[in-house]
Amino acid sequence: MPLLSVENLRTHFRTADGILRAVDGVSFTVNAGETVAIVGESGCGKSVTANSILRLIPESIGKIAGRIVFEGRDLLGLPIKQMRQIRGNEISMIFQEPMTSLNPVLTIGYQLSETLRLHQGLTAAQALARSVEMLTLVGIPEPAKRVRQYPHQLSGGMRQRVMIALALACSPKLLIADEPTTALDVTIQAQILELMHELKSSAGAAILIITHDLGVVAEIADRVIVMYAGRKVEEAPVEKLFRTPQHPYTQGLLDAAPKLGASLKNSEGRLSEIPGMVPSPKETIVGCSFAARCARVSQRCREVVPSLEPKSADHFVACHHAI
Amino acid sequence: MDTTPILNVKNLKKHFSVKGQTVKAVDGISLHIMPGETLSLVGESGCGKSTAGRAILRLIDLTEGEVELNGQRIDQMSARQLRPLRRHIQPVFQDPYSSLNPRMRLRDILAEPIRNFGLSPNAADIESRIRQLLEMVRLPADAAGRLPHEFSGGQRQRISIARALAAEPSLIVCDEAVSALDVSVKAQIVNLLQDLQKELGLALLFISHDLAIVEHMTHRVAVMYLGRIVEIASRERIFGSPQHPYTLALLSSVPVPEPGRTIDRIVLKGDVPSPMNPPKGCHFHTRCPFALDRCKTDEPKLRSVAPGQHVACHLHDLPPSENPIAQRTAVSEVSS
Amino acid sequence: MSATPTPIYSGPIEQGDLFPAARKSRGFLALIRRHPTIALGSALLFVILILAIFAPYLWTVDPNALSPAHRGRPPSLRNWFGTDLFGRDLYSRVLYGARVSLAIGFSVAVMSSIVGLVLGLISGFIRWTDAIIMRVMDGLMSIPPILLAIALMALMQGSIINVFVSITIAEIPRVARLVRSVVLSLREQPYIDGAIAAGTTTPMIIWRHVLPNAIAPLIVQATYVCASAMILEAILSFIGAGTPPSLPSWGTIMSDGRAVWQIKPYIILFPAAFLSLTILAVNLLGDGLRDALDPRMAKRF
Amino acid sequence: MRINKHGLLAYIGRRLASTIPVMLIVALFVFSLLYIAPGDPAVIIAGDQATPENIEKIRATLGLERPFVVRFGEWLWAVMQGDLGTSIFTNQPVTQLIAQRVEPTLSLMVVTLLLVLTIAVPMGVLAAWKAGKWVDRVVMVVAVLGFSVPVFVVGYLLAYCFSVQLNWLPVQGYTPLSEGIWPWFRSLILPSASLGFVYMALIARITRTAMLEVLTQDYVKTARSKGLGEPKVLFVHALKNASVPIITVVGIGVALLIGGAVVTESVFVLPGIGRLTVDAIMQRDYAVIQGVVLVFSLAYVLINLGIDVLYTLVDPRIRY
Repeated sequence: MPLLSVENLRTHFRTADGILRAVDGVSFTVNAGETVAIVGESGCGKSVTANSILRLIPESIGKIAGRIVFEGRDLLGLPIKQMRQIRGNEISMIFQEPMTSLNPVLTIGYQLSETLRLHQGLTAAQALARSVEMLTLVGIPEPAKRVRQYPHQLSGGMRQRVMIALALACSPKLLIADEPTTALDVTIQAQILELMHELKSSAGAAILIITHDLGVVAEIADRVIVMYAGRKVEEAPVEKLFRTPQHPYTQGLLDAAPKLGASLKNSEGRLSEIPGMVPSPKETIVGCSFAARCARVSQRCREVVPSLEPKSADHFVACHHAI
Repeated sequence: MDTTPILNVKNLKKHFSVKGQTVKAVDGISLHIMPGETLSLVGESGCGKSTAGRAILRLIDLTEGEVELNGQRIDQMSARQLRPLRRHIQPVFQDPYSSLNPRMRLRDILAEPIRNFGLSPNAADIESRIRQLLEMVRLPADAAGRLPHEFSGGQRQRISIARALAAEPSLIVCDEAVSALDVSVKAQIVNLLQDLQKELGLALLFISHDLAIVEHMTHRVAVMYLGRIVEIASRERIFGSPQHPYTLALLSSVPVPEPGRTIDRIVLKGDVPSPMNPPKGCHFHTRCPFALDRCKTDEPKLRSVAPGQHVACHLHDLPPSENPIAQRTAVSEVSS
Repeated sequence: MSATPTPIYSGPIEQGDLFPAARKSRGFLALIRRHPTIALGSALLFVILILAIFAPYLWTVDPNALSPAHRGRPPSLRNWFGTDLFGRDLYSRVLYGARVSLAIGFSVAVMSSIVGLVLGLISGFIRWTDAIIMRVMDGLMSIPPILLAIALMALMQGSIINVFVSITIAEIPRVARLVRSVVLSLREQPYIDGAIAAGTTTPMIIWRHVLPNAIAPLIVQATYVCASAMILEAILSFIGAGTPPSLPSWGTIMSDGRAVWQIKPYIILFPAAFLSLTILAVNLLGDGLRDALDPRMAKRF
Repeated sequence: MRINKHGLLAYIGRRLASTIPVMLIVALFVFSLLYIAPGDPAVIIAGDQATPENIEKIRATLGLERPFVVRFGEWLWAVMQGDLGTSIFTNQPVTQLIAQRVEPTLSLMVVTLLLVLTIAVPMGVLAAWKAGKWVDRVVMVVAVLGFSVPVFVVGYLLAYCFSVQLNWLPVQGYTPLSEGIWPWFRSLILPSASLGFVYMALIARITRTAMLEVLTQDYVKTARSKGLGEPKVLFVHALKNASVPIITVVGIGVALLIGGAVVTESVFVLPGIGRLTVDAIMQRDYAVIQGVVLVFSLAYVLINLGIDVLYTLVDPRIRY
């Protein structure tokens, strides 16, 4: 039984000029202790998927349908009170922008202890002491001083460490990391990735990481889900996905990014392009959403949505003409 | 081969004053670009690479230093003197959304430099030139009558490139020009830039933090850290045999999309210090894994360590057997 | 951790939208549906404008004609809104009063926008003038607008021109500040840098790149200035520092009825209602324009 | 934020110093108006009922033959010593006239401010939270009405309903605080309600706007992702961040209160500074008007200075 099972997730938004189908029929699972990555370009629905799991979609403009089963409970059917007991406690989240995801007018210590007091019933003093421990764990120097400081007194990398401490404070079973290193400089990204590696082995939480960076995926994920235009197009263990991608989009994505060191191996040349651009999520797409950009396209692709088929026990592809 | 550089920058400094403190955003950099050549300026945010680009474009005044465009000093010129010369050096910026005036049609955006520099004698000529420009950046001819908001990010970046080309420049400054784009679109724009460079013999100053793209695009690379160039060399030397510990760390930090490969990574400790109060001596000594005592006091000067490779690092005063950099193999050759 | 084969959801993929499709409507109906406040505001304003322009033909009498025999009469068939203490017909006075309010509102909005725009552009583009202009604007802004207008009116004859001048002076600083801040933020836009690099001269940059992008917030501000000017005019006239008694304005009519408001409330009621409705119309228009023109307010999804 | 009393004092000192040029411009403006305006300054000062000798006397004291700067300097020097001139009508010093009238005006403004803040801020928060729902619509309609119905219209409407028709509250007049808090407060309920209507609209609207902006911020999502309940998200995490624009507008809106007080005091016959102003206009008593404008402007500038200091308390990023 997987820890998290997302079934047929659809998240749509109402906009002034039509319905935006950000996520349109996505299913996947996350097992305990496993690291799963969702990759895709902007607008593919990967972040909305992550936010849908914790029901962080504003109800006034967005609707979520499908089933999100976490340890046997369907989160979408849960009363909001019980949902809040899960948020930050059993499932927690890290966001992309460390500069804006901490509250600028509250101290680091307050923001950390708030979670601990809420979910673990600690007193203010206990929570503060635990906060200092958490900051030490994520490698923040002088934690006792830092708890009294405000976010603007910390650098971006430090803030992302605080976010990680915040997410891990209640020892969650699932950690959702939405582009955790995208906003960081490459040397700071290396630090955060190193930290996540350490925590992955020590904390034992399952991680669902959302990213557009294939390098990050290769480094941290066990299993990868590729999304395109609101749909899942491929899923495979990380090595299989990189060695033998089966969806033309995955293949295109892997080839489009230049690799560091390529010039030395004389393996460089023109970058392979994926022609055209991502379709607007406001369009109604009949058939495969990648059809308009795909070199292997056939008439069938334009008419029938390809279903996700197992190509082997752990490799799934949604393509009529898989590679 | 032509031996006059298109751009020659000597000891460029740009200091800002923020709340009574001086921020040395760019603190004495020198570089040159030959016709048809690509020089990349790389570094992390706040290293001063964008400020350097803006100063070279004379979008901001420089504090000190010389900028020579086609052998002519432009750093002291008045706005009026400079205006006709701006034709030779054109920018392409990062953000495809704010780079284009939302209220101007494409035709007017492209006609502006053509008219300003008097590059076409009459309206019909301008119209055909606009059509030609759109074709060059692979946009449909009917795009001319449309407004920027009707285009996607990648297309807007094509428009920005077309606007730059409209001035018939010899040098384009690309300030993170492809950084905001998605992978698949990024490849399109990178290819376009390379094609245009070949076709028109353009020189590029390619400012970027994306090392893989830089490696793909460039002839030479200058690595900046806290307002200074710490290493400048040909692409082969920078990516094959980097000689500054910062370059080494930077390259080793890039996650490589090959699962299972372990990287001999140098994870730098701490953060980039504030440019308001940079460390004394070598700016990098606070994070350098190999720092010597003298790094804390003496500022290292750029010097040649190999043909076409200049490095500002005291480690190269050590005998090769004691130099930890020389002991390391290039990052790209390390794989399991 | 090895990737174990995961039981994957194998039920039918459900399709269909979670929201009903938006109804498409075209033309006039679409405008009303998208911007109901603009539609309502301009409709109201249009009616009042018609009343003001065609006041002489809408069954009115001379608004200043005294009729001592009919002093302080409540509304009747003869005098729809009643008469004031001098026996003047309130219906006629109220309709003619619309002219004063609208004239002041529009002319102040236009004039203070023009002057504010020029001042804002100068201080946004010519660095050394910035400190001087903005200090003066700060000084003017630290005098509450009503007091500023009162002080000016105390020195001048009560005439509609002087009311216009006083209120315009009181409103200019806000417009100038707005324009300056818009100019400063526009100057940071990369497309301005692009235009500089394209050899565009500063006057052309202002004309082509700054003005067209500053016009939207300026129009919104102008509607608010218009509403505020109408209120200021009414207040000035109400406290006796505004238009001369011979010129019926809603403020002076109410001022006339002040002493007897407890027993003859209708003297104040009708001009008050018209005044409030007019300002409401302008405010609705302003709010609607702001929502329609301000890209930041546009919903992201 | 460093808790640094010395730093805060220095900051207040610096801000105080920076208001000096602004106040100078106000003073210069108020003083020179007399000379810029068309007409003979002596005639303006003397008022409508002046005799020719009166005008001559005033012309002599004005010393029009001396340079403008000298006259301004002398006037400014007197003002700084608290001498705002003498009322032509009552022959009393303007300073004294104003001092006698401070209590009703100050009472009115303080009561209004407190009433408005307790109502408008929760209204705005609620509207932002329920954006697009009917609560929000109601708040927005009330707000646009507040901006549209002039203060004296509200005043007469309220007075007619609650005093004339229902007879619940005094129609007019002011009861000093010395006669008891309840009678004092009773006499201020209707004036405050009418004066506060537009102010409430202003504060409710800026609160809504600021909260809407803050509620889209990442840290609000973080707060929700931690499992916090909505009251905590709204009032601890969001409102504190929205408070800088709100208190800015509270400060700017004081100009509305001051202007509105002039009118409200006329409607409800409160013997305050506003009433003094209106009387002065009737009597063309320019010295009084000059004094009132100066005093109110100084108060306004000082209030906004206080607001600047308040920023540093609610937002640790604003350093002094």
